Amino acid sequence: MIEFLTAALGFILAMLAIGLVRILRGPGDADRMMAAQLIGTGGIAALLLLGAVSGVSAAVDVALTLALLATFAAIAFVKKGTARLDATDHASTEGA
Amino acid sequence: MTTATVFGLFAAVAAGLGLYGLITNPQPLRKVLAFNLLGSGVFLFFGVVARRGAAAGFGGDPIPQALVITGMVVAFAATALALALLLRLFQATGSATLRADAPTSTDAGGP
Amino acid sequence: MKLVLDIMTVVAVSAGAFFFLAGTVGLLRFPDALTRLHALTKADNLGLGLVVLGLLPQAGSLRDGFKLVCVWLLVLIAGATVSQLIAYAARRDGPVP
Amino acid sequence: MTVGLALEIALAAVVLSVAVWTVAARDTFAAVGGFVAYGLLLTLVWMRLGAPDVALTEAAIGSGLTGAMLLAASARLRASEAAVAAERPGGIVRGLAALLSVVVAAALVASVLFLPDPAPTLAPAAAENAAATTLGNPVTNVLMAFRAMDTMLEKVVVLLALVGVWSLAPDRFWGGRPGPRHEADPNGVLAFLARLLPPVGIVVGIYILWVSADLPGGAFQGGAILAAMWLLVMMAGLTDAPQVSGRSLRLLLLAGPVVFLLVGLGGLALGEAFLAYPVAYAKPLILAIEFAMLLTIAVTLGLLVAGPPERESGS
Repeated sequence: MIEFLTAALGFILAMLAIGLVRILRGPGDADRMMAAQLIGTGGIAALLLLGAVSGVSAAVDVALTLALLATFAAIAFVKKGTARLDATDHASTEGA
Repeated sequence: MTTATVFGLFAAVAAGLGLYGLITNPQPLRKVLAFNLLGSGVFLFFGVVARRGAAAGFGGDPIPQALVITGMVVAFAATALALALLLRLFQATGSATLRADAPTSTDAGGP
Repeated sequence: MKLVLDIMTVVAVSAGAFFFLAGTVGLLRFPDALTRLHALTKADNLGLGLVVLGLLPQAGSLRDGFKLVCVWLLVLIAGATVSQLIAYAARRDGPVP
Repeated sequence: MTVGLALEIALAAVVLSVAVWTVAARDTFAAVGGFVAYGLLLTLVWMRLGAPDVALTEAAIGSGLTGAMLLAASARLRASEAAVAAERPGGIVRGLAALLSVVVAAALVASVLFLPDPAPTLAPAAAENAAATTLGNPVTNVLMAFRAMDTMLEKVVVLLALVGVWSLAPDRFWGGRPGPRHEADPNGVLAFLARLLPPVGIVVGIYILWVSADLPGGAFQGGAILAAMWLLVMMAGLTDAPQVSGRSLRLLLLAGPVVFLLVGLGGLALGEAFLAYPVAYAKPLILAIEFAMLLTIAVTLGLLVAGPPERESGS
């Protein structure tokens, strides 16, 4: 079972690595936000698998924290990114 | 190769990368970012030392781990202060450069 | 019983990994932002959900299992909201299809 | 073990490529996005290193709060980006910087490879004295008992940083409210999330503090979660940032260090030493300090992210 879960963990890490290409390439801010969102979710999945592999039950607590804080960072990312788009549209400098 | 060695090498490269970014990138915000990268490399180094010191039934030596937790919080406080300074500089001069001879639009309200 | 639980883990985690694959491929290959978002939300909701479902039989205690489900619910709520906000940004960003 | 090792190398490679991106990216906003992803993946590394306490801290502070703060700053500084980016140093400087970085990294590599064997460790000493506090989590023991002085001064450092940030406010805004007022659609999705998530987040934050006696957790990690929930409500426009001259706010900011100091002085008065807990009351005293600190840390971290006052107190 450990081997299978490790393999699944490796697979999800590989998916994350490929998803990173979107952050690199863009082209738009929206694509970067999506990639960041995918990395957040995939990171949580990887963390849960890692906890199961190494038998550390505290991994679930870390995953809970990560779920809350990754959401917070994602909201900040999207909100600032959107504000930035607005700023380009209307030539306003308000960084909400 | 052990877990500690793999992540030890990783820590060394991350620290080097952070140092390079800190020196070469002209934007202060990117310098702050690079400094955090450098810091994360140093913290990981502590983590490696903690991992190698696993004994007495603990997964790692708790003392370096506690030092890293303290370090991360202090790094956060320093980053917050650096960003506030940077934003104030931008507000006061209209640019965010660290060059000494940079032209300033006004000298209003600089603390 | 142990075998049944293990089989459930293998099936569910594999299915979850598949949805992560689908989401990633969609993110890379789909032509515009909104279709990419469509692919992404599958990875978010189903991918993580199935991984959590697969890990439930391996959870050490009832409390750990409960927390696992909580993680999934949190990500579900947050993912739905963030996706809406991203869609708004995408509409501004690119040409409307 | 070879499967595990391959996994670790793959993980290190992925995280490292994100780090390269953070340094090399042209667009600052994208680089900061990369940094948030880097912090998130670093949490996995800390878990793999067997340090869940540090993983929690990295997840909460290293990636979440620092990331949000950097994102806000980069969105505001965008107008200045192009002009400053043109000041990129010439090839020689960059070459020398690369050389220096390689030398430093090589020195670190050498010190990793030649770390003393067997590794020096204080873990047995920490295990031996754990009975004195009856706490099950060795890291909490170190933070709250064996090196409590460090932890207390760390709180003071964070508070001083906040004073430093506030002191950057222009005179007319002194004592006002930080950041712009966020106007948001009260029926929008963000407002919905900001109503739904904080109750859950508050429970998780207190839970993380509560389990820190025996399992990974702590006041800082819990406080960071509470701060994030507060900032989320502010970002959604459901509440305004507080007036930094408010009396109850100032009291909250001081509660943690003051309780810590009082307990420390109590140890001195009872004859032992500064911060010496009477053995019979060690656990309740530590928990009392941690609860007072949870509130202080949540408010301090939230205000640090919010930045200096930018509006007059009335508006």
